[in-house]
Amino acid sequence: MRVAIIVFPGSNCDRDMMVAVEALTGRRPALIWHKQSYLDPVDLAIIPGGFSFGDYLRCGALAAHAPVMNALHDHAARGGAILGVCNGFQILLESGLLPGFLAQNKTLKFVCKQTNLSVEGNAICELTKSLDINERLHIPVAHNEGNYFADAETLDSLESNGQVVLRYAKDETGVSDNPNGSANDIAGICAANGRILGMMPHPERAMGAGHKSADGKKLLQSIFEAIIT
Amino acid sequence: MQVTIIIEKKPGVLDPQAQAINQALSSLGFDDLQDVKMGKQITVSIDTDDEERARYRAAKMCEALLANTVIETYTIEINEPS
Amino acid sequence: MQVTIIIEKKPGVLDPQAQAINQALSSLGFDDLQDVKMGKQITVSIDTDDEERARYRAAKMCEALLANTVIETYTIEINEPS
Amino acid sequence: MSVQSEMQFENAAAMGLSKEEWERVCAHLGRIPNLCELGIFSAMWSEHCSYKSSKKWLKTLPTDGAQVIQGPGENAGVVDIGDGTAVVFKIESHNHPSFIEPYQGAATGVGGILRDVFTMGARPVALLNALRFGQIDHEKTPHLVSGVTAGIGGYGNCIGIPTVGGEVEFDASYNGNILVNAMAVGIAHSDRIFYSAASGAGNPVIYVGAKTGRDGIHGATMASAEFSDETESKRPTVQVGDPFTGKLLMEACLELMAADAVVAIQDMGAAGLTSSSVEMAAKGGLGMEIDLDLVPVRESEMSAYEIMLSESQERMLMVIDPSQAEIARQIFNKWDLDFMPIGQVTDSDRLILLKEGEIACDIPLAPLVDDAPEYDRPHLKPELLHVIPAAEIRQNIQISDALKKLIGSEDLCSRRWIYEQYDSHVMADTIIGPGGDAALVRVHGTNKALALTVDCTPRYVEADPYTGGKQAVAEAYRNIICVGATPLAVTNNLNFGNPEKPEIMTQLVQSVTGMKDACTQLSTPVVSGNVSLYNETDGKAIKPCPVIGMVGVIEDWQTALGIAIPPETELFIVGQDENINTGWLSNTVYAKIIAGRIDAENQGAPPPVDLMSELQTGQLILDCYKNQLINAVHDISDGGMLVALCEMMLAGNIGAEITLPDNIDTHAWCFGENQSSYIIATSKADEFTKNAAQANIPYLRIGRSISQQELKISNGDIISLKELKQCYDTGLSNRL
Ligand SMILES: Nc1ncnc2c1ncn2[C@@H]1O[C@H](COP(=O)(O)OP(=O)(O)O)[C@@H](O)[C@H]1O
Ligand SMILES: [Mg+2]
Repeated sequence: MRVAIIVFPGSNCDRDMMVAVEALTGRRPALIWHKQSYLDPVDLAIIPGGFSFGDYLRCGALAAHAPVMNALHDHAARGGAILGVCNGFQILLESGLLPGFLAQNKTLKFVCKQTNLSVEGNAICELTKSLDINERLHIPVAHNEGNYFADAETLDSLESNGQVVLRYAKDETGVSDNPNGSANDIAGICAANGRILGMMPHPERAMGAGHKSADGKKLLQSIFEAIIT
Repeated sequence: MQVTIIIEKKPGVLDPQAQAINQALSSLGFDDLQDVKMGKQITVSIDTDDEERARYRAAKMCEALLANTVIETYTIEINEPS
Repeated sequence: MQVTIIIEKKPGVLDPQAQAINQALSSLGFDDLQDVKMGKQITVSIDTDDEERARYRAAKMCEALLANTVIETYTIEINEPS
Repeated sequence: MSVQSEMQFENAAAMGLSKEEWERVCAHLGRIPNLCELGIFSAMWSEHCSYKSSKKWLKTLPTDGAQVIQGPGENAGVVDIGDGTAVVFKIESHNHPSFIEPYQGAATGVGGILRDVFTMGARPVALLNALRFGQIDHEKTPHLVSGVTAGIGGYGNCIGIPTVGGEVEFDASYNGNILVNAMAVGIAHSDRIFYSAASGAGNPVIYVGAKTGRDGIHGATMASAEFSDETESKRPTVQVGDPFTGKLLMEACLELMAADAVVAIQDMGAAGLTSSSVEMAAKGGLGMEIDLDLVPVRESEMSAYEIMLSESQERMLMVIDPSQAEIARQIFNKWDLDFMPIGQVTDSDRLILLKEGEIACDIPLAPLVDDAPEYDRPHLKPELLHVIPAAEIRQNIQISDALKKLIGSEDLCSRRWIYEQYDSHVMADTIIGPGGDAALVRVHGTNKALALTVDCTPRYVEADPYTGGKQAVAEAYRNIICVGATPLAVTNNLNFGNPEKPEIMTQLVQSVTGMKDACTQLSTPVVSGNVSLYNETDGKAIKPCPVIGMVGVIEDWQTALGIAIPPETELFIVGQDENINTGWLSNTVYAKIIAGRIDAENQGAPPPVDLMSELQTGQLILDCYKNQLINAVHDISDGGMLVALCEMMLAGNIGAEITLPDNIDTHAWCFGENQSSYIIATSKADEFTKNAAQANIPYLRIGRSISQQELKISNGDIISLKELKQCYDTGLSNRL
């Protein structure tokens, strides 16, 4: 399995993601510096969390124009698999690889907490297809801009195409655990081809072994399984 | 030539900050106002004397980076030399 | 009456955001520009026809909430009715 | 020097120098200083840089131990944790800037302390903060709390270092002078620590990082001056933090250090280029020559004075090995940072600055550092408050109602509203984050973890500074023990009022003495620290606040316990005898919140601290850890036993029933703040009690966990967990 992690100067979850990937695949992923304009063939490219360029202007805006992004677009055009987590999700949106945008949290505050996620039953995402849809995933978030928004038309088509992959789950009383106010409680979406996944929660921080949960491991595992087969 | 670029959210696009300011202002007793809008103002000096060219360059910058044209609009004004 | 408030960093106050944008623009090939500055533009409708009053209210809002007067300055413009 | 100086004593006085200090400056130079030179002297001799009022007392602190690699005197302290690894840490205050501009003040405070840590060659792995605000209903408090919290998060979250712990208090004495102390902790190879002493005459001096602007000119002197309405309106010196550049600088420096090119390195913190150049040269016993025209600036026409005194953030000064200069330059290019040779090390013992080809400054270095003034300021015999008997303090209120009031008060309620704004998980090594006792952060890739805490109880310090100083150390110690770690060493931040007032100096002297005794007895030497004086508003001093930051280590993080009570366990108090027979209500949160004793005079004496008992009880807890006799631990501190128990229940989301003893005042027993005690939950009660008895440590079984979601007290009081949670969780959000 060949995995590449794209590293921007302000990425700060690149190492965490590298450790997580290596723990699961037994192979250390390649770290690709943003100034590099090519990407050797890989099975999965990951854009990790952090503050790529300080999150100045708009989160992910400056990163979306880094040299490495052309190569990533080519990878995507070939049907390559991509995972964007947190700032990585923001970058995927800014670069048009996924639809919509992430506004500031409705509280206007950074939020770092454990969340409860539900895996959507009708999701077309190839990368998560082995996840059990009845299961709740406990994976933490840490972001200031995770408030997913898209116009009504886009939202409708995401929903009807099954591109919504993860939602902040509702508890017994029907109240959602939504930490940021995102539309339809969206926590993660995928591209129409089911090969690009963007999500706010950090799976690399839920790997068991000292973390509060091991559900991030489950999620990453499902991605690797999907890619191998 | 100095150019001022204003970037605003398109109507209907979620703007939690504007919403919050709206609310905060009314809770501070500013209840005589409506419809707060927030935008970004970016001023740049462009190395030309040609107004057309300055406008053109500024628009390019907006398309390339400064505005996310899916959710934002931009307007460009040429500043009078002071 | 519609009022436009412009909030800018005071001269000399570091503006990391403007710096980062400047750099990004030049690495995108916009090398004919200098001196990028960032500010906020806020437009508000104030429920009055009296220009003086609108200005006064806007200034109050800036002091109370909109501007961080330690590091920012604000200017208020009355918009022509369009 | 040819430049004619216009300076007079008045100029020096405006920069905070006394008449006598002015005369000493002139004597050292053999002439009148120019503006730049005077600026340099006044900055180096400011309280902030020279510690002139506190040095005499700081010297009394224990700083040695087998574990200590580097004690005070460098950018941060360094402590060995075995296997070739060292922990590097320090705490620093940013009180005045945070009051003026809370977001930027707090953010730059975090940035500054991080630079102190990575300057030593350590990768920062954790941040903590100790905050003091005014009364929660004071008009400025919500704004200050929001701004400071956002600023701490704004910097730490962006640079990617988890903020894992801290403390927050509200008290009227901080209405006009908040305290923002930030602590940073890093990990380094114990044989690859970097120091600030320059060496090798002729070696280039390199400026790296952000450009110099007119930010915070003379911040060091400002941090050493009292506040008044006038300073607030002047607002001359706000520095803006740029965590993104901070991140680039951190990564570039760590990369450069790995490449073996650095001879000496020092961050530009307080007094910027002045203190960094002076300290590097003086520590190396050498001189330095700098051409100020080469310093990267972001504004035009900056004078020598401004360049030397600027406190622009995200800058470093280095002496490098000339043969490695090219590699160094490439690394900084990669990170898009300025890298500029601005001068060289000389063997002259002088600091020489050039500006536009002229000598702008020529001063001997030794007097700047070695002959900095040191004062033995007058202090008094402390007037200790008397103990107020429990019977006078106790109020006629149901225990359950008192408990709800206490855990819902801003003093004791959950700090979640604040710490959820901090990324506490980034780096993926946080085992225990905010909300428990000490935080626990794994040493990456190993079984070891660091236990980290900051503590102080200013209420106690005010009433009895010696005991208060001791207590801060003891409480930190207890917090480290709670997670099963061995306490190693401390850093401290001494926040006081104007030391020229004998009663303030008394607080300083007494609490440092208490700290000394505790650190000695508990074998936790002081390896770094910071002093912040003149914390006064219009002549009124803050409550004295000598904060302790303590670091401990646990060999296997998997053995660590939290405070959550597991099902089917029995509950014990273990520790001081007094806990079982009497309860200490004097100067407690109960006295403040329930009995309304707010003024120092009617708060009474704080609980005594018996260091021997602290040590022995701590040892017992660690032994129980080793033998796996306990399932949860929490120390008893502010609010007393019942508050601690309640926190343990809420963390475990579990009910408990407890039995009140009948031989003592039940309020004093529930809410007394007796020291050196813990609550433990155990499923091996017999073995636990056997161990405690053998160690001769008093213990008392107080109850057990139950399956109902409630707290049941033997007097018939019952409160649902839900109600407790509601009080606890909304205490801050309701008021801010
Ligand atoms: N209260 C204290 N106890 C022990 N050491 C202290 C104390 N205050 C300061 N120090 C030490 O004095 C040295 C200078 O500190 P400081 O001037 O605060 O550093 P910086 O220049 O990074 O701000 C540091 O090594 C610091 O650890
Ligand atoms: Mg330092």
